Amino acid sequence: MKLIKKYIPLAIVFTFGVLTLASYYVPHKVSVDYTELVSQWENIVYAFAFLLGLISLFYSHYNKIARKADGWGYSIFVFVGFLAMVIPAYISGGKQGSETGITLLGWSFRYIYNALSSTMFAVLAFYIVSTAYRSFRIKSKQAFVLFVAAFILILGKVPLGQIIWDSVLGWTKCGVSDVIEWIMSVPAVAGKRGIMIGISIGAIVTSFKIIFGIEKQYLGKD
Amino acid sequence: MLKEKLQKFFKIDRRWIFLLLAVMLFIPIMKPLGLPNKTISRDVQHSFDFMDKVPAGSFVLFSLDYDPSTRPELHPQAIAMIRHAFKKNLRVGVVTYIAGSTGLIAEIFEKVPKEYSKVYGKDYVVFPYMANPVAVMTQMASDMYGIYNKDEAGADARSLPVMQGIKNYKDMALVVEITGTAMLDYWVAYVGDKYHIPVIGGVTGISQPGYGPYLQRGQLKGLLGGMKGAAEYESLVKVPGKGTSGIDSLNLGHLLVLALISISNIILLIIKYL
Amino acid sequence: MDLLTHFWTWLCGFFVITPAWMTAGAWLAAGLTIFLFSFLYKDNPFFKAAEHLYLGAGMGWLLQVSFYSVLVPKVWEPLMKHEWLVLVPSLLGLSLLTQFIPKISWISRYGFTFLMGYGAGLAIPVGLSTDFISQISGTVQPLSMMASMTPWMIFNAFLVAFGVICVLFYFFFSVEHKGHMQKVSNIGIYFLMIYFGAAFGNTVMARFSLLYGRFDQLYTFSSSKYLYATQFIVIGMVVYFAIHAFFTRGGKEPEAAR
Amino acid sequence: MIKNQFGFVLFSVLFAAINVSAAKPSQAVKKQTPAGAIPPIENLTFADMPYDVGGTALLKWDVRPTDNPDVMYQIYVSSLETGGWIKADEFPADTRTGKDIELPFWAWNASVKEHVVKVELPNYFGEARTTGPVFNFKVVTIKDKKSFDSGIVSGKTASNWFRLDRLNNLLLLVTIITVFFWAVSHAKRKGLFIRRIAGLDAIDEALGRATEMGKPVYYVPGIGGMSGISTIASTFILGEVSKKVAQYDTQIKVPHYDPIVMTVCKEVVKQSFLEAGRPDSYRDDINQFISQDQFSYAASVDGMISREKPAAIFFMGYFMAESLLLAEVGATSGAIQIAGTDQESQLPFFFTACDYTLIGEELYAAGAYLSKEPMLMSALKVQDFGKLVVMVSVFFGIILVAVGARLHWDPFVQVILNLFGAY
Repeated sequence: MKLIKKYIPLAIVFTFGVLTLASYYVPHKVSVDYTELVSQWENIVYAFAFLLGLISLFYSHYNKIARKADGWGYSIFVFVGFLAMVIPAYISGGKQGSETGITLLGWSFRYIYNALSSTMFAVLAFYIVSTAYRSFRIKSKQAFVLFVAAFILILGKVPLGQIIWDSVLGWTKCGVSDVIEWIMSVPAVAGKRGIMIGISIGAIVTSFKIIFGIEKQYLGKD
Repeated sequence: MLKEKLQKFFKIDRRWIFLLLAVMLFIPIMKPLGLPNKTISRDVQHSFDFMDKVPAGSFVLFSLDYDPSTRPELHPQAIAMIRHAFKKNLRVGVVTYIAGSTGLIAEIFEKVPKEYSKVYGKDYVVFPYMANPVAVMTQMASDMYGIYNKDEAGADARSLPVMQGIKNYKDMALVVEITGTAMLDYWVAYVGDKYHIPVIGGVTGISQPGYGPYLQRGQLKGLLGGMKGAAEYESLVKVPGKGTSGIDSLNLGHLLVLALISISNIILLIIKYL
Repeated sequence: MDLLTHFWTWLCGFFVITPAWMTAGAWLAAGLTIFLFSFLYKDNPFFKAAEHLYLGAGMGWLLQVSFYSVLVPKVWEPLMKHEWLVLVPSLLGLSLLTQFIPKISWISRYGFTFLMGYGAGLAIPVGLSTDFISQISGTVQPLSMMASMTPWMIFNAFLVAFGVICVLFYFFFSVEHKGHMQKVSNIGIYFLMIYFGAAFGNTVMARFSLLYGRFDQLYTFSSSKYLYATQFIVIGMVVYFAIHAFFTRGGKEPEAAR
Repeated sequence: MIKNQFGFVLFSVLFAAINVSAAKPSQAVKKQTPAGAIPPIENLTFADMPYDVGGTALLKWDVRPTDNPDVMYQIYVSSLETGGWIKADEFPADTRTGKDIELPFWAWNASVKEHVVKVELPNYFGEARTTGPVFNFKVVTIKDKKSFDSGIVSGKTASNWFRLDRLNNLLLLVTIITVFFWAVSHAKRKGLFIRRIAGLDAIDEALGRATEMGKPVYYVPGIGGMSGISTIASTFILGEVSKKVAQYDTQIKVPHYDPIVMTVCKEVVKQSFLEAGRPDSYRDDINQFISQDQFSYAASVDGMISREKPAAIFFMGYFMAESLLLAEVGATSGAIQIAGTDQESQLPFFFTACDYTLIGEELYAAGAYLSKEPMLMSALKVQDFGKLVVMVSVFFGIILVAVGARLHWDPFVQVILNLFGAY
């Protein structure tokens, strides 16, 4: 039992891990075909994994409605929203547009899903302002550097800011776009690169731990 | 006393900030302010000059491939360039390879042609959405009616007055591609370079820097980047529109942020040293 | 049977998108947009409704995507053509669902381990080449043009290299950051601060463009063509908040904004 | 470890030596030709493009003294025994030498003395039939509208088994694996030092505050899948945090984006409560599934935070644009916030909106720091070793390249750049 419960899964990790790793160094047709096949498989497995989430969502909101828990009425909207996407998808066969214009799915995508997601995304504009108001206070030397970098970037991105810069600092013969260019390609690159290199090493080491079965927390216990 | 007041201002209810931002961004939408736009960038000027020099009556192909997600930046670009084409009495053909853009195209032609009293079929034509852009682009090099035998409304494309004498790229003066995808690369690589037809692009602000090499080698005759590009083109065509109001909004928004962070630091200084 | 097909054609005809549908859509989109924005003022039932609707719509959209772009073309159609190999990933995928039955939930490990192994195998060489080797060469390479570089460019190239080393030192965990070590790692922090500030400032414009887009949409919906959708809904919300405030005036105000 | 580095150095020296010997001028015999006439193409050879999947052919021939921009070369290819020529390429005669093929010195002799042209056969004959059958090639020289055919060469392309150009990558990989196993097998319970990580010391403070106020703690593991490194790191931290939560007898909530991560986290939290001796306080609804759609997840978690007003919020794992959506609402509701992510694009927002932020790799180190687990600690040592390698190679690399470029030792500079090239 331990074999099929533990060792075979670990063997699967090892096999696919090593094969995928090796395919990077092997240009042969066999390796290309392997990569294509397995990435397609991964796609399919993820599609099923999605059902896991869907069932969890339905289960928890069905429970709320059944138990008449606090705010259970809102849970009905979860099912309404779900059907508002799935029924049009079925009617339109998964296509958003046809030669005559948009389909019903295109309609619900545009007026429901897209309206909601782009609004949520746009809310960020408000938060970015209030965060800036709260956090760009010069309380230390480090905060000062943070402030200056952000200030120049925000100023120099719009025409009016460029005009202001030119009228105040025009005598330096150094346009704000040049300064931005320098910040983005010199000190900011150094900062970002340092983070990236550190992360990549961490990722590599963790991947080894997964492939060699040292890291197996994701298997759950026993 | 002053200190306490300032302290209070320091912890201002952030909903006031939200309101301020909303107002700042909304005003220009209702009425473009036309705040000073520093300079016209080189690539936009080139685009304008190129279009301006196309002789009247020539055929210009617009490929409008953007969906609502990139609408704020690209829609004004498309409108400004189509206005310019109409102003110069050019014939306009529109194709698209993104399903989501059909509605946006319809929106443009509901309004813009009327301003220049242009007539559908005679001065401009809209072709239906096609999947598989590269195949269509290649086909259009020999005979565009092989694909576009009908216009969007289902009428025979060949018999439309606007299409007289137009068979393939050789008969067109210019291709304008406005997109938030990699479609501009396709137009440059598969059409512009291969069949020697000039291409002008309109892209989002984020992808703009990537097209430097194409511009440098002249594979692109000009490029509009983001809201700023649209605003600049509008000021060249002298019809302020959504691009101008958009850049106004961004101007005001950015100044608001700068003002807020400056104020909060000044208050910090006063509290600390007074 | 005949009646059923008849009904179906009638139903499909009903779902052809007409201008009336567009107007209805405008009201729906304007409503949902304003409900979500209303959260910026404070939590309210309309936001809660929109939020829950969004949960369902988001999952519905994803289901539609994974059904029509993965399960149908990559599983169902190959199976119809008797390509049995797709059964392997399908079974691995189905194994994940045993999570819901604790007794046999170990079966799901087969699916997990496949995903983990593939992901790990993919991450290693890519991490090595793009985030590791390329970043080193990106730091070193500019100086190979030494002959044609101005002193300023040379200074910049050295500055980047110096910055990278300092930032990496900040992430060095094996030594206590004291004395000179402290100084080096502090310089690293300054580079990080510049990056953070610049990245923050660089994003502001993109976010504002998005918000402008939403506002522009709302403005479009406020026209007579869409029967003044935006105005009606905004006024409705304001009235709701006013009434709500009036009736809860005596009670405690839960919103603790700062 | 030292042995390995020595091995690496040895390898580099060896390669440098090969390169030097290969870079010697080849003994091509130059024939004198009368001015104006085009000498025939010499030494035209066919080769299979090395280290690729097949389908790409290489044509090489000697550079001639008459190769200037006015002269054009055209490459023709045919799959038939006679005729059937297809024009594959055209270029000025002063371009395309061995130097233009982007391969490192240990895998390719970058000579400027011969023209080298890649012909991608699938572009003309379809993907399926290009590896295996024999193809014919010829080169046509065009000068002043006159064309001169070369002889015909033929050959077939092959699918190769090893990317020699990625040898530097592979060697680095082998080095890291060796160090990794050395470190893992020497993992000890004590004696490994790890520096203080500021954000983590705040965990106790945050949890203490939550206990005092009687409000819940939120732990947001982000929107990454289980194979993401940051998510794995996050589950470790969740283990430690929930252990403390159980000890303090506070409430914790973990809203999830990924169902697989949720099942893993359920086990982790259950185990922690057990270890803390409070299995009775464990409830199954600590971990909640929210949504697998990015912004609806954010909207919902925002709603939950603003309603329940948690005393402390942890954002640990993989985050995208929702980082600020969540952190700003958390800040407004007055929670102490501790964030950590390896998404460098989102770090600025966490950094400004949260009280403490684990930057990039600190997130990975956090699990080790909190648990003092020997296995995690030794992995951390491997990471430090990797960073040391980078720091040393950047330091020496930049000096050597600068000196080399200054003194115009071009081959030397190329060797160094190739060593750090990603192919």
